[in-house]
Amino acid sequence: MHWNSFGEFLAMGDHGLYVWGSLVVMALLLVVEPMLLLRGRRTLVTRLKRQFRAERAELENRRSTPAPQRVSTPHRSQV
Amino acid sequence: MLEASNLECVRGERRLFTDLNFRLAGGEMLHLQGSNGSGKTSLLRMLCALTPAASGEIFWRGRAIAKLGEEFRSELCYLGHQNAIKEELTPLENLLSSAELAQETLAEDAAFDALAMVGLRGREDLACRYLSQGQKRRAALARLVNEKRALWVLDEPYVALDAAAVELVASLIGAHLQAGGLAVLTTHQAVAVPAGAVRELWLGDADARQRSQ
Amino acid sequence: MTERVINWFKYASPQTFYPLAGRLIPWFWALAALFGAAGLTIGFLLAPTDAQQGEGYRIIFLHVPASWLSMFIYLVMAFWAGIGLAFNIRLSGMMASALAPTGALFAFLSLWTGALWGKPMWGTWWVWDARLTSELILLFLYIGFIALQAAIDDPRRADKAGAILALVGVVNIPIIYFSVKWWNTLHQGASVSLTKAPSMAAMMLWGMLLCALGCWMYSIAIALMRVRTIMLERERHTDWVRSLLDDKG
Amino acid sequence: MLTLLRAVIGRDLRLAMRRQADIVAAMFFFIIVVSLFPLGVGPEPDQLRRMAPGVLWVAALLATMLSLPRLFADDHRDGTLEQLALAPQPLGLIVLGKVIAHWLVAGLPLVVLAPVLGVQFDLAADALGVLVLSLLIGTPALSGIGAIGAALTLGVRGGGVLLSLLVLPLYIPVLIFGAGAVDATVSGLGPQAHLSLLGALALGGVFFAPWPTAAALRVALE
Repeated sequence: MHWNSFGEFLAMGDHGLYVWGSLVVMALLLVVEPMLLLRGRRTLVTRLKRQFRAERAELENRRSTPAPQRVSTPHRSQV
Repeated sequence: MLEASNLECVRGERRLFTDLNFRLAGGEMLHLQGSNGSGKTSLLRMLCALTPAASGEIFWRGRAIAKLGEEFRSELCYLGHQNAIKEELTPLENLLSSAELAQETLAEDAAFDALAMVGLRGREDLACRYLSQGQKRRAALARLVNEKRALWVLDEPYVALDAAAVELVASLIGAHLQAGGLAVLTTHQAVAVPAGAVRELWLGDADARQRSQ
Repeated sequence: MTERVINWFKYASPQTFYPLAGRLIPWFWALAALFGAAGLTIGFLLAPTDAQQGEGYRIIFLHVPASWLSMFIYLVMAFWAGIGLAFNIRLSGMMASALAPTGALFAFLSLWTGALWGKPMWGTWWVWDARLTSELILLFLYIGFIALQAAIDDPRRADKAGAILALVGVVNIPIIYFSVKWWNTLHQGASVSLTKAPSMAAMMLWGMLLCALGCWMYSIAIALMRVRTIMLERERHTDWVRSLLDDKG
Repeated sequence: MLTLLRAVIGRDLRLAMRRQADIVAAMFFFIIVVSLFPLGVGPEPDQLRRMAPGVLWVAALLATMLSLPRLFADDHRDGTLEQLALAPQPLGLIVLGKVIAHWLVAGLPLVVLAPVLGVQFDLAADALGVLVLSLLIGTPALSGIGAIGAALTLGVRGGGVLLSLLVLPLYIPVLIFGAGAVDATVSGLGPQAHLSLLGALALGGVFFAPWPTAAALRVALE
């Protein structure tokens, strides 16, 4: 161990502000980035799930009431 | 000569068509039909190798156009939705410079005649900015008069034209087919081409076809 | 041989890569934490004081890895971009987009730590030192890449345009670095260099390497996480995404 | 090949001549930006002399940026770009023609104007000569590199701003060697090293940049 006391460690030989400023900002950003990613992913997943659920509900609804169907399926064209 | 096999077109999130096949020989014309947004223009751009197909391939003289490159392009004449007419230039300059860029020799006299044929006599030296929509389209179509390349791909060639001009363009296409050329075009107007065999291809859902027939 | 090619393409498809990435991510996080902790222990607790720069030199344990990573990530990004352009593989375009924000983050951190190092050493926050200036330009290149991709709606087109830009950038980076260095030597000579700490002890070197490894593992973990999100977003119309999310809830 | 190049250049020059207002506007932009600096930093001749190379070169970069968005945008809008892409020649060659035309229209006027503006900054005769020479060698590189950005941002939202974001960082070496050549002359060192590096950049910019530009144009046309 290089340091004699915790205070000395914090002071970093008068350069504490700069050293800890670097470390704290770097650590902060490296923690914030994955957190933002996780949040973005969660919102995307809930959005997609909601969308899929809605689509499935719509599909089942349509099956139970035989209405004029207009499902536009890609059509096989042949000449 | 022109063959498409199992073409698939995806635009954004929508699959416009799949498993599209056709074969076109010399002297034949392919008339693409379908509702708006059914992928007609996309298909034309695929045939020009501007847009890659999502899957499937297009062959020209038995070889894939993606690999042919310039060899294919030297036999292709494409007339897009937009006129490719420069507003600042006169119809004559437009015609001459488009021939020059396509590496074709077009004499000034021939260009004059072509413009006269599409009904732009007396307007050869007027900047295209001052022409009407239909006249601009005519200026663009004047390219077809002396066009010798084998494959014509025309996107809505009849749009914005009056009856006489439509007939003229149809006769140009007819002459092209008679000379053994190929044409692929889209149009909503029912126009008879005087010569050559016409094949029809419907894009989009089958309902639309029934409804419009 | 053919089998191996097929295998590779199998992992290049988003459908198979997605769960694979999910399994790998925790391991990379663990490695990142391990290497990071070891590097920081050496750098901040064990390494001796630098005779010339005092304790402030410890910033280089953060600065140098950040700079390395920012440059390295650009190279990797350009590599993926080139692969995507040449072989038309969807996954590589997604990888390039997934790497860019992390690269930009490291470029920013490199500038930030560089400025905090410069204040005690040079007496000013910012010096037009060749390395710092190149790093700033690298940050601009990252931002340009991200902005270009963000401005194009069609993801396939965004991938291709971004790939061309990344390749142009990677050709230009050495030219830019050389020109900036040339310009710098003509105008002034920096007395203390940021990376060439005089008489770098073996322990310092180890600390720096471990920190860099930690950052590297972090970047991989983050890139895999981001690429998974991009996959879900872009492939939301495919059956595999549908079955993946529909079954769960 | 040469006929095609001539055709492209001829067409673009003719179009530019029909739209002279654009050229004149870019030239006045250059003049005004350069003339603003003495008003901003004060009229001391010593300081102005020191600043002149940098100011003139930065203004030249900005003036070039002004005309870049239209390099392909007009052709894209009226469908000419599709025709160019379908021409039976490599698209890169056509791009090269357009780059040369762009330089003749947007770069060359700057070279001609530079000595007049240099006099405003009290530059000596030899420095003026090197300034003109450096712009003459360097501005083609600006057109070439700029074309890549113009093609990448074609039809993209906020294209103009994005274009500067993409292109200006890539201009930095040209700026350094261009302004450096004049600086070196002022401070008594020879400008040869700078000028030859600038020449290398210009060759690279003009002859290599058309190929990524062509690739970017094909992407934009998809």
